Amino acid sequence: MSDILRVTGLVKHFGGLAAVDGVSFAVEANQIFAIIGPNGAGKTTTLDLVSGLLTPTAGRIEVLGSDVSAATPAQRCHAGLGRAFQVVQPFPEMTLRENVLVGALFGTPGRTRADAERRADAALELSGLAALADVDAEDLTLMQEKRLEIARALATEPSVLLLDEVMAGLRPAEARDAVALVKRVRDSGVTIVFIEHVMPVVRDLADRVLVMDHGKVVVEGSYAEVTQDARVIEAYLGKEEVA
Amino acid sequence: MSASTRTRRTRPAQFPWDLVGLVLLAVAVAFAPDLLKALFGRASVSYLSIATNALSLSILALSWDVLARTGQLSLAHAAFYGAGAYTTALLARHADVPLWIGIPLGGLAAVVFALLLGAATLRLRGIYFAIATLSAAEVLKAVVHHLPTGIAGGNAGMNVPTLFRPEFIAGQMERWEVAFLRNEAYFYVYATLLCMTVLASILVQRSRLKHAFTAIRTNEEVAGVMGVRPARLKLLAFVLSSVFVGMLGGVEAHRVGSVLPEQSFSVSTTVLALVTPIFGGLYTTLGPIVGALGLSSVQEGLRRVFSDGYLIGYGVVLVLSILFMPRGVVGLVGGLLRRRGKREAGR
Amino acid sequence: MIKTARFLTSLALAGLLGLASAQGVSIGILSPLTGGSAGTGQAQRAGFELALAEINAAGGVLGEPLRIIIEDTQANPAVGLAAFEKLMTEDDVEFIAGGFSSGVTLALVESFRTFQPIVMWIGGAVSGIGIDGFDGIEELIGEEDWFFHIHPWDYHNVGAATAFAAQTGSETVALLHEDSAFGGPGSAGAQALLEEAGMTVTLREAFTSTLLGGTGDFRAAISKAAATNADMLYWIGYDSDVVPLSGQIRELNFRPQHIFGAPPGWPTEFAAAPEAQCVTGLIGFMPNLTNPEAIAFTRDYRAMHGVDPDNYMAALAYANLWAYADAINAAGSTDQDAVIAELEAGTFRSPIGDWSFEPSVIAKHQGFGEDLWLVFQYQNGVREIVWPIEKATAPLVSCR
Amino acid sequence: MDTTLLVQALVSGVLAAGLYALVSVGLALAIGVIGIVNFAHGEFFMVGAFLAYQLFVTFGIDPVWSLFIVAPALFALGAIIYTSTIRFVLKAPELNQMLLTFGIGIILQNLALLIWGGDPRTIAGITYRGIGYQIGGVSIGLVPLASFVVSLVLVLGLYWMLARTPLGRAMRAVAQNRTGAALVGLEVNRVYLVAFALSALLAGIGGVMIAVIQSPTPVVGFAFTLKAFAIVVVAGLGNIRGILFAALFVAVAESLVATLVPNGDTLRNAVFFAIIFAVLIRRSWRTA
Amino acid sequence: MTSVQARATGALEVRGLEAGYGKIQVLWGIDLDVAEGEFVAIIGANGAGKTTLLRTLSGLIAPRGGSVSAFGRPLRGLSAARVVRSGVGHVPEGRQLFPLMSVRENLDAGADYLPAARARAGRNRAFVYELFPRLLERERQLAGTLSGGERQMVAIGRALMSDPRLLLVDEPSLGLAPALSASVFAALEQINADGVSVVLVEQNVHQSLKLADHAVVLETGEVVLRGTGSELLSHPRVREAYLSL
Repeated sequence: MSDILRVTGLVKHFGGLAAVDGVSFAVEANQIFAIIGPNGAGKTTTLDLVSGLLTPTAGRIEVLGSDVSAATPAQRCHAGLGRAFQVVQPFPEMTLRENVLVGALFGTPGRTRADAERRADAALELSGLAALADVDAEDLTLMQEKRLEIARALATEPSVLLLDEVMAGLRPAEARDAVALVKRVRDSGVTIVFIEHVMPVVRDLADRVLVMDHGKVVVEGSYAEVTQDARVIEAYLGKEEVA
Repeated sequence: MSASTRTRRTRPAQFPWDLVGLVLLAVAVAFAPDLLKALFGRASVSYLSIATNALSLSILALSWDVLARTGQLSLAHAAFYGAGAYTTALLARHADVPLWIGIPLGGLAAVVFALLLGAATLRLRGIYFAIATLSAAEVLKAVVHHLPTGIAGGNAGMNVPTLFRPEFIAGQMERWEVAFLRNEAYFYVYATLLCMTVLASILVQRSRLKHAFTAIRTNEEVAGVMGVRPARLKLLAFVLSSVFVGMLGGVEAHRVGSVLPEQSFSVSTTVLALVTPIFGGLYTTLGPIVGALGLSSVQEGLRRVFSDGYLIGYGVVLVLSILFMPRGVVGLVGGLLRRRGKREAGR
Repeated sequence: MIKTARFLTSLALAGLLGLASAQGVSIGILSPLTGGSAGTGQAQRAGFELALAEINAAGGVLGEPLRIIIEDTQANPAVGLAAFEKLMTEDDVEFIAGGFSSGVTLALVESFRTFQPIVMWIGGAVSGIGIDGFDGIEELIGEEDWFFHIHPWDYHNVGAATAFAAQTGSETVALLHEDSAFGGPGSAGAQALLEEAGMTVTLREAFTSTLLGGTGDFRAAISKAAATNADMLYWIGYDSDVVPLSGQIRELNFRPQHIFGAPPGWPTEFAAAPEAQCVTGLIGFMPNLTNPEAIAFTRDYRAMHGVDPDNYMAALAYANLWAYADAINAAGSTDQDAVIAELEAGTFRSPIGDWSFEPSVIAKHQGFGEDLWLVFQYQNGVREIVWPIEKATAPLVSCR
Repeated sequence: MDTTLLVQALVSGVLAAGLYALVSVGLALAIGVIGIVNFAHGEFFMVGAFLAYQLFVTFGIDPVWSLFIVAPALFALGAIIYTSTIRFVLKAPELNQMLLTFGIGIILQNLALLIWGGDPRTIAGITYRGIGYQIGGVSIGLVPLASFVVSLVLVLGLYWMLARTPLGRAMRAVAQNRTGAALVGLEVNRVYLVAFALSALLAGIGGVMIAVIQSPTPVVGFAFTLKAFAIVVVAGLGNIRGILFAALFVAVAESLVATLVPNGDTLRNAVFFAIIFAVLIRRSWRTA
Repeated sequence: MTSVQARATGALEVRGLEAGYGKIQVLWGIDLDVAEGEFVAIIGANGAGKTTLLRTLSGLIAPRGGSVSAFGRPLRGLSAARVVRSGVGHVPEGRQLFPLMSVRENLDAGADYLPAARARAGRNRAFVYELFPRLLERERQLAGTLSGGERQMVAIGRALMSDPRLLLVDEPSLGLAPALSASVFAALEQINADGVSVVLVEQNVHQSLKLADHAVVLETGEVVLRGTGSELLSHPRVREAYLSL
């Protein structure tokens, strides 16, 4: 059992507010690991801390056994962390292929241009965007942007892919495609950590589920375990539902 | 979904327009002096000087643009220029360093300053970055001004020997031909420097750096998450952006025969470095050059027609250009071509 | 308003002039017409234009109307270089006049030497003599046969100022100077000469001129000068420094016996300002000079331009063009040797009086030297000439 | 060092801060409220100076009174420039806005050159330029004191206006959140127009002061613009109180260095920009 | 399920509304009626167009087609600044407060630029403080320093200061602890009880359906379900997709 990502005692204060307050978890290789919780629970902040966009107030982050707590986002990317954002952030002045190429070229050091282009195309293919490769990213629909978000992260060849609500807003059919996509990605050997609101998706995908509320871990376990947990129901549905 | 997305025509095999353009530019400048001489005779002397000034502006503008591609809007280009000019002048004065070494060393001095400045300003964005670089440039100007007179001449500045003295090349020819030879020599030096700058710009645009620079400019955080190292690449852009301007400062110090704090570190150098690429078209190799040639022509044309107030016309051109071609000359022309392309494709 | 009118006329004439035949003699002029030094350039142009009108009214040069072609140098060396070459190769002039700014002049040295037209230059006062490791204009091209310099050299300026200072009876002098190629070397020379003349320089302090990025707060420098309690305050700066310096000297209650300034020119309306009272200044020409040439020049200048010729550059430009006209007419051709001979031999008219070229320390042909300079004093809203004594219109008064 | 000299340096520095703050505060309105980096701000300043001069020469109006003519005139000029140009580039990239305002600056500067020529002008017949009150060997100049007081009143007035009046709140609202401003019934464009015109007005008043203190020339605004930009940025966009402190700090530092160091006046710009640079860099590395 | 009938005296009448951003169309022909005094909930997944709908209604986005009228007056083509004058208040996504202004200033800004509302500012402010006593305690505090729940209260309060007859509310419970979001919902209920029509967009489907007289479900820019709150609460499709049950 190898923990591919291990987070210990993660804390982040914004001013006086503890957005993330002592979060610890470990993700095993080839798992699909879900982080759920109400809005404002600190899920996205946790991903920002893991991917290096924020500097933690305290805590330790290890990827494949090496400590990356002090590393820059780029170094963490090279260490094997990929990240897709909740608020889709394509580079609008570039085509889709170029967007993905950024990840392919820089995500893994020392790659040749030809190799990177091949991987970029593969990532586009996997994400179902191959036909749109030469479209400018500013011309995309939300759906396509979300796929692009995944493709770009995949092109960096991550060991762990951090997905932040990439399925939000998808129609049921699309969500099914997306679930299949995530499974395909996992089957290609990538460990996945994702934040999700749509519970059926979590149910279909997650091997483990971490529930957060108010910056703290409420419970961690299988989907079945956590959905039975009274604290989770309270966090989600409010007290009256429990009562 | 895909039905609603307009798929642009698939990309044809990349024709290396940029490299062909560089070769054409090189060929054009190689023959330009002789062509001017054949066409205009004596007048070619002053046309060459005007052209050299336009080349100078092109180098300045293109260098600025290279840095701007990473989203860093520098107001320190006068300092790069001045650092190069003074270094070259100091080496010539105190160490008799041959100019062919002194000028690259001027470029190196600019790079050293740029790296220090770049490292200090890594965290600054937008106008904060701009004002910090402006401040650094003003401080460097003051430092140079206050170096002991015996070293850098203080407020009186220093003489700088000219690169091409007519004594060396004057034979039994007419005076204007001697002047032509000198101007031609300078023109070639500037043209070489421009070709080097263009080559650097093209190499950036053709390599993975283009994507990295654009990514950093658009969203530095996302770029970082995708493995781009913003700090390192921003410093690289600083190097590329300063080296040719520093050399330009060195060459120009020789051409005009002196360095003076006010002259070598003039804020107007910085302003021109910024204005020209915006006018021509940002983040391209062609834009800044088109901008430099365009603005030089506009100014020269206006001053030949109106002895008074010609700069009013220049200002009007700038204002109109922003209102009617917000993406610069190159953006406007590019847009027109694309629209025509689409119309034809639609038929 | 007059300038606007002239702008419109120039629009209309621009086309016509282009068509006019280029017969007759043309003189090329380099002046800074835009940017911070535009005031000087415009004064020069006004002087040239008056001389041109008079010369052509008097029959022109070699029987044809004289033509002048003015190019804007923007006080920028690279622009000045191209402008000079345009005059030489496109306009085919054989004579160059005008000039300002050491930077531009230094940039032109090589090109002057290449083309070797006759250059009669009214700017570039930095001789370079006395500055180690720096070659000024006089050192670089002063010995050339074709170079004629009409403006006094820096040591002439300082010499005149020192001579004046010596006869005021001041024993101590505080020296304030702007910190560029104009005031820096000038103040060094001044200190040497003042000490040579037996005076004590209590302070030599630099300031940043409003022309070169200063914000016009000179109180620190003035306070320091005041603390030395010198008999005389001697300052070297630019025209735009006159008002703030003079006002702040009063405001800080600094009352030396003499306040003496040496800017290139004095702002026109300053005479009427109360704080101008008792200020003395070095100047090359004054509208209230009483010699007939000055009276005529001032009258005609006012008629043509609607203002007084307050900037002495106008008078020098006037002298500059007349010297060309007289010498070429005397030579009977534009042959360079003949014209040089006439310039060397001739005596020329100017608002200051008749003058001719003499050698200076290095230069072969120096038009005006110390003798150009007058010292005036603002007395009750009028500029009285107080030095040299033989030209004085009023006695010098003390500020105390 | 003589303590009188030191006190004089402090007094001069404090008084100089007023004008710095006034020029900066106008620019801050343009940058902070509208988000326009106005390279032509110094030219508004210059136009104000020349108008005061012309009113004096033509009509004999003392600058003290011409303030009341120049201020509305510059307000109108600002409104015209906003309506005819600025409003079209509100959403354009910052660089485009810079080029536009730079072009406007060139036009104004060279129009002034055409109309008034390059020679420095003087408002001569005023009696108060050289007046200084001597208190224990330290001099307090009437003009700097008056300009300090007027600047302070204007800056504090602006501060009060922004803090307490509906118009001021409207400006802060559009600056802080355009969407929120629209939702409370503000026509954002109209607020911008007023803010820009007000910015020109403040520059114009600074210009009148400079016409008294110095000589109006076409390039008189330049030195002040650079410094104003730096002060605004260091203070933080939209922070009026910060501008007062920043102006005071740099002006006193300049004055002290100019007084205490030999040839110190020539170090003013170096001191000023070194402080600006240090503050910006330090702040960027501290707030990681 | 389209049992909601258009009523004669509608607070809001939306017909065939189309809108979007740039090249993307988000809303594809929305019909919606809100009666005076009615509480209507809009539910749907992220990206379904709920926020876009509210932004279009309040004039922040210009519609591309269809018609909107409030209290019988057509709103189409009006800027947000004008829409708010017709009595439509908007508590937007992200709150859109003025972070460097105090709570009091934020509230007053809601009334300052509307002559009618200014006249009743005192009364409305008292109502807001009664509704959210917490805001009175924090009257002088800068909005940017408030907690998420307090910000939400200010956003609602500011909209109330414009004296609206119809309030559009976007995700008020976003980021709020359950207790706080409960008090926000209670406040909305009270506002509604006070006679103000409410259109609520909310991810807490449970809460909003319980409050709502009527509700619509939006999917990819279209209304796919309509009904009363309780009808939808027990609708299998809603239970599956949005209640995760």
